[in-house]
Amino acid sequence: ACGNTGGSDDDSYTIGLAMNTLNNPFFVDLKDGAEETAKAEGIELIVTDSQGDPSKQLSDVENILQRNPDLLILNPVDSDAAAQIVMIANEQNVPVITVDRQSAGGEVISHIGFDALKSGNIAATFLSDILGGNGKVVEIQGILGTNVGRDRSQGFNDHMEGFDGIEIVARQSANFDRGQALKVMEDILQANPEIDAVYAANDEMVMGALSAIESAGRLDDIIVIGTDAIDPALDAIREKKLEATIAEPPYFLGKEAIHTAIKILNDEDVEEMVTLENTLVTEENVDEIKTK
Amino acid sequence: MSLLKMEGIKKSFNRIEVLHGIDLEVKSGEIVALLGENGAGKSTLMKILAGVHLPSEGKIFMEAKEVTIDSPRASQQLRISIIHQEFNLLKDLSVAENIFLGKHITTKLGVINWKEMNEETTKLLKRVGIGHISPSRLVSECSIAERQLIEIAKALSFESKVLIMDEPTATLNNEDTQKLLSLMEELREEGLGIIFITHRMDEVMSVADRAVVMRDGAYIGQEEVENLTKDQIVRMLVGRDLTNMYPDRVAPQDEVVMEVNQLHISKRLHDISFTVKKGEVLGIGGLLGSGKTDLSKALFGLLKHSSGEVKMLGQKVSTPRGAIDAGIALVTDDRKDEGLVLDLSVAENILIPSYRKISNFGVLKKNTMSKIVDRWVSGLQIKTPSAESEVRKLSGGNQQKVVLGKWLQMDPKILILNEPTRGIDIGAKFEIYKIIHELAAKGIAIILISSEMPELLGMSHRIIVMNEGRLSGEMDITEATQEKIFEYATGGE
Amino acid sequence: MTNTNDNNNWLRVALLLNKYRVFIIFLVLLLIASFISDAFFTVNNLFNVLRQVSIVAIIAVGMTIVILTAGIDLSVGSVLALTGAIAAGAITAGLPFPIAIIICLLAGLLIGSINGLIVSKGKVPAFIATLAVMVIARGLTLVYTQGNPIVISDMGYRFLGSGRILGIPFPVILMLAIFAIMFWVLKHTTFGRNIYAVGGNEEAARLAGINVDRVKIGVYALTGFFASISALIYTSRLMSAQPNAGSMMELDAIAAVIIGGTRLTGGKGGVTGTLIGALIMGVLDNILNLANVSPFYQDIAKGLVILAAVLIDSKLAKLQKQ
Amino acid sequence: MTNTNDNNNWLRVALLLNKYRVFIIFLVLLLIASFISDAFFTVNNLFNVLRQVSIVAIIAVGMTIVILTAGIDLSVGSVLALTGAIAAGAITAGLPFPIAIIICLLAGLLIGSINGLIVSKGKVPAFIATLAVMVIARGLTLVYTQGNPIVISDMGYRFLGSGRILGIPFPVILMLAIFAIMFWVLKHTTFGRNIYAVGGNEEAARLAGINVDRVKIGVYALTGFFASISALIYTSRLMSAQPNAGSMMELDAIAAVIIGGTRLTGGKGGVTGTLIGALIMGVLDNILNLANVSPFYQDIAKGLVILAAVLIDSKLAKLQKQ
Ligand SMILES: Nc1ncnc2c1ncn2[C@@H]1O[C@H](COP(=O)(O)OP(=O)(O)OP(=O)(O)O)[C@@H](O)[C@H]1O
Ligand SMILES: Nc1ncnc2c1ncn2[C@@H]1O[C@H](COP(=O)(O)OP(=O)(O)OP(=O)(O)O)[C@@H](O)[C@H]1O
Ligand SMILES: O[C@@H]1[C@@H](O)[C@H](O)OC[C@H]1O
Ligand SMILES: [Mg+2]
Ligand SMILES: [Mg+2]
Repeated sequence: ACGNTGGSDDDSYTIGLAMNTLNNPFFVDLKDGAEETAKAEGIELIVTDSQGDPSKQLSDVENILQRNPDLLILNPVDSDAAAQIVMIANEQNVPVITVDRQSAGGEVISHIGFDALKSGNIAATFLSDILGGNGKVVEIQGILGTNVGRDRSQGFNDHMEGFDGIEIVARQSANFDRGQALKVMEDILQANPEIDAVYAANDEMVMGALSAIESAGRLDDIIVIGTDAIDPALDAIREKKLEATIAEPPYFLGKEAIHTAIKILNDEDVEEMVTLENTLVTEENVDEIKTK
Repeated sequence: MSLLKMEGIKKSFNRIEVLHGIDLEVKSGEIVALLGENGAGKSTLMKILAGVHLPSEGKIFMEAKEVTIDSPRASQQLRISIIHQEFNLLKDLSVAENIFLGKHITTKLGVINWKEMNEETTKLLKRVGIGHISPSRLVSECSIAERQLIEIAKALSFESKVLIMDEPTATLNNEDTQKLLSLMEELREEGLGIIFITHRMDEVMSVADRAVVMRDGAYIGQEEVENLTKDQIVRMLVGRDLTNMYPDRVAPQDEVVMEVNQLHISKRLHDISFTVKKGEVLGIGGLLGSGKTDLSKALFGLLKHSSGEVKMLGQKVSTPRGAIDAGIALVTDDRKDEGLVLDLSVAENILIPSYRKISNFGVLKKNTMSKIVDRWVSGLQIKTPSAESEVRKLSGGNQQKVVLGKWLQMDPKILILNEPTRGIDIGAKFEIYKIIHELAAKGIAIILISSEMPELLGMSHRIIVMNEGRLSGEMDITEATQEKIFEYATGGE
Repeated sequence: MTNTNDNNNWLRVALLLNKYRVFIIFLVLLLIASFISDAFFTVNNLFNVLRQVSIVAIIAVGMTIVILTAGIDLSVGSVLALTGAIAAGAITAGLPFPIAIIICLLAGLLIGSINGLIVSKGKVPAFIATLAVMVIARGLTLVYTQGNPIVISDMGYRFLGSGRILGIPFPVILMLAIFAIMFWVLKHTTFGRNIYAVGGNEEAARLAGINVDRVKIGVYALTGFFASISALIYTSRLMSAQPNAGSMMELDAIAAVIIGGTRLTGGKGGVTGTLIGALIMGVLDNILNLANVSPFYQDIAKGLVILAAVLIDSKLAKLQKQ
Repeated sequence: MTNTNDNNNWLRVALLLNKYRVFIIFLVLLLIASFISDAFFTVNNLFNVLRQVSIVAIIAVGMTIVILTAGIDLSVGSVLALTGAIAAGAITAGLPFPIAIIICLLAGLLIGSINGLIVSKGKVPAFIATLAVMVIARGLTLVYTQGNPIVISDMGYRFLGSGRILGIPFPVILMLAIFAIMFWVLKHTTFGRNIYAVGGNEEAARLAGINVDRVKIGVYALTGFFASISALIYTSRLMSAQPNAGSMMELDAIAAVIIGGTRLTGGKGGVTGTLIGALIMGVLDNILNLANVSPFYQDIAKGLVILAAVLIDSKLAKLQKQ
């Protein structure tokens, strides 16, 4: 990379981080992981926030590229749209790595993420085991315009379809949002006097759903599982309100992204696909789980 | 030959019938004066011809053929052209565009031909006596009287057979009215049929061929004008004789209420000084665009004083609120834009300036409110289904009465009246003159801005005249004549 | 002259019908809803709907008076988020929650007043002024929360959003009280009447000596205040402040106002309609969820029903005119 | 009388200043931007900004004419998403892309006309009508795409969004052409002038025999059409149709229009200002990124700059009046 980023120390790197959104703690943690690691490593990080809009992300990346960065970390809003974004960076010979969601095209040196299909699958397995293959289940989905939202749902349902005794009595999207989940869950509770379990595709939505379930006085009747392992969810597990969540700590995504970037810039070998481990968190292991 | 004929026209709004079966006929080359009190239904009848309202019942014939007029466009296609009582101008557009609204002159390719439009506009403006106004001037920069003349020019821009003029002279002064009347005579020569609505009997006597009278939505009668005297028409209208329109004056007191010292408003008013005494009616005259309205606004603190001052009983006034608190009330000449909140009820419009006075810690006193409203609705004989009706639905003259009522009940120390009887019928005018007279007798100072010469001469103690934003003359009523006022108004001497 | 009284009665019926047009549409919707799902017409569910609606409805009261002055306030959603974060922050900092509540409400009043100042004294179109404030308030929320929710652990605080008095959810009581008060204010106070005058014809209002700027500052300040009340309910319901709380809420609030018959150009309308407008949208959401309509189709259904409602409303209006 | 000419000249200067007030603010912003970052004032970056702006700007042209008639169109973002999905779907179905383009544009025109019909014939307030259509169109997009992006693989299609002619990005050419054409239409055609008439005083326009409904249908139809042009650029840039494309875009477009000096109540304004309004917002986004302002603070900065711009504008307007 040439030097109109112009610091005095020419050995320092400039890296762009194009974030999907910062309106969600998951991504804020991801960003924090990257920022703190970058700071420790003496790297200038240009962070943009596309507010969930793929075309804004394209603009953000174009703007970052005007600064001639050494590398681009892309946290795609959408995999397919990401392809074009990666290609633009490729055209300017800026190496690209992706985090959380993948790019469907272009030349990506490395991807760091969790497996969303697997995540949905873990949740389904947990519930089907506890329910013994019989029961009424509610699924609260994430943003259906994102592949993580869709993949988790698919992973969940692929597994559940194997059980004739399990009925999905309600399937609603709450867009990964706590407030929306509260409302959706309230209505579902009204419509269904009998509910055995709830799966929410992230912990924000779990927190909203829990509020509704608690108000309805049905905490004891319903088994709930979320995803992400954000702090409030872990607390809820300790308080025995929430049965389980799936740890996919975003902070590590950010941290790993910067480490991988440094390796690339130092011409070291990196893996094409870095899949971090997602683990089921229950009362048993809640105090051992590390999210930061 | 009968050009246009209406038969048994009825019209209801919200199931209330306001026209009870009216017949009206106009011949080619004839001027018909349509007369009646405020709210009689004149404008409503004309709006039916203009395609604004559909009649509930009745027939319309154009050159002996029955026609349906279901849109303004349909009316235009029948070669009917109308000047509505309320202006329908686009203030942010130029004079030329307003005149050619809906019928822009275009080239063969559909592109607007600005040059030709402007030229045509100038011709039309000259015809109505305001050739000095540039076609590209925005209507928002034109005075009320100028706007009225623009509306007339607009109506003339159609090649029409029937021309309807709904109170075109209400805002015009003597000179412009005379010009308009002779223009009407010209048009009659050309074979147009004209329906002319006015509340001024002199105008009827001077141009109309026939007078048709309505009252409360009903047809009362008609007569050839040559067989009538002014008093006979008044009797037909009001149902009684009106003698002595202008009450005798009571001499003003000595105490000065308002004092204006070398007031200067950037680009509009220059070096204005005068005083008004308690109980005095100070008339202000001048040609159109001479700055009378600007002066009224300046006195009320609506225009920024560049230098000089306006003092009420020794206290300086420079904002509308300050003016109101000092006891100044302003009846503006632009009732639609400045005088009324059209969507609010008659009651509320009357009460707006006094809410502060009639509330207890911001909470309104219901009884006081209804008392005030009742008093002015009946006192001014405002014709409305109820005090709760929207002002928008009142007839023009009744709207004007609401504007008056709202300020009269404020008990001002000085009342600035800008064209207060604009569009008001002769009976109500009589009442309003009486009220002005009583107020003055009670010691209230009155500034009466009027383009109606008889009104000015009949009511004022003293008259000042404006010309191009300056005071060009002052005279006591004993020495005032129409000619003298005109001379000052044109900047003579 | 004889049938003046008759006429007056007709007029009154017409006016009444005109005022309660939305109400009729609402009743029809309720009828349909109770056919669609048995779960709908239970006391429990009805309170549920009312409670859900309360957050938007309270904001919509503010929006109504702003719109009555021919203004608009796009910042309400962000103000909810920011003042909610302030409340949660104050509680987390250890302040007793009544004090936190007061701080939150004052913050709402303050931001609202800033809106009002920019619009009135700054003479900036309300749309763009409050859009800018919306963006700024959202940014401040993000900076303050660092993008993370602020969790409230003081259980006493839970009452605001989830408590009940005589079996009625507290937010519902709050909402109805605010509507009642503002209904009265609009009808019986100088401030209320001045709002209509300013919105109906600003120039005429100014000429009548009304302090137009003060009226405008007042309505925006109140709207900010109401947004912060909604923030209290919101944060209490979720026992946390969410950085992205209230996004798009301005559209819902404006929709409630307009469906309720208040005219966007000012001077005409009132809060009764707004309450019904908000309820229409709440019932719609509720019944679509109760009926478990697929989320993809919910938007379509919601849009169509709103469209149908306003089209019917406009037809009814036309019928009455004849 | 002697200095009438002088006065006229002054008047002309004042009018000119008045017209180009935003332009002056824009120039100041450019100046500041080039101080903040060296990377700003390069041909490359300027084209970059222009291209980024094109999608919103083209929509904002439509928004301008709608607002000039005193209307509003909240559905533009959803229409962009839906017509984009239609285009991508058509290509994926194997249609040659010129045909797909035509289908997409016709779809935009159709939805726009529906908006226009509801507003004019249905007499529904534009805000609520287009809000309903916005929600419906978003729902249809979700149903049609099943929430998944539709990928376009025909590489020829890439030209629309990423191609260049004589070194100038194609979307920029498209944008400038549309602005130029609409500038001319507004000034020199009956349709254009009728737009001002309808917005300035609908009643007067109707009385003058203008077919008000037709004008309204026209502006909404055109706006839908422009949204579909933006959809083409959008899908081509991302080589995929996104189900949530264009959300909140209506606010950006309206902001551009108002910053550009068009009055929200209709009848006054034009497209030149809108172009500059859109550019102001584009430059702002660009420079904040170039200067690496933390995303949390970007919102605040953006809001403050917009606020400053409109406040200065209103002060300038006042100065000129004196
Ligand atoms: N749109 C409307 N809705 C309800 N009532 C109306 C409407 N328009 C007019 N009216 C009523 O019809 C009656 C006739 O009004 P119109 O305007 O025709 O009177 P006018 O003779 O022109 O009076 P003026 O001399 O004051 O102009 C009035 O009582 C008025 O209140
Ligand atoms: N906003 C404005 N901008 C520019 N010129 C204006 C504006 N308002 C009024 N004028 C002009 O100032 C002059 C004085 O107007 P004013 O309304 O005071 O006249 P007037 O004496 O009341 O006339 P009229 O009898 O026609 O009402 C007129 O030539 C008018 O065209
Ligand atoms: O866990 C989720 C993440 O993986 C997804 O991409 O967006 C929302 C998060 O809560
Ligand atoms: Mg009349
Ligand atoms: Mg005047």
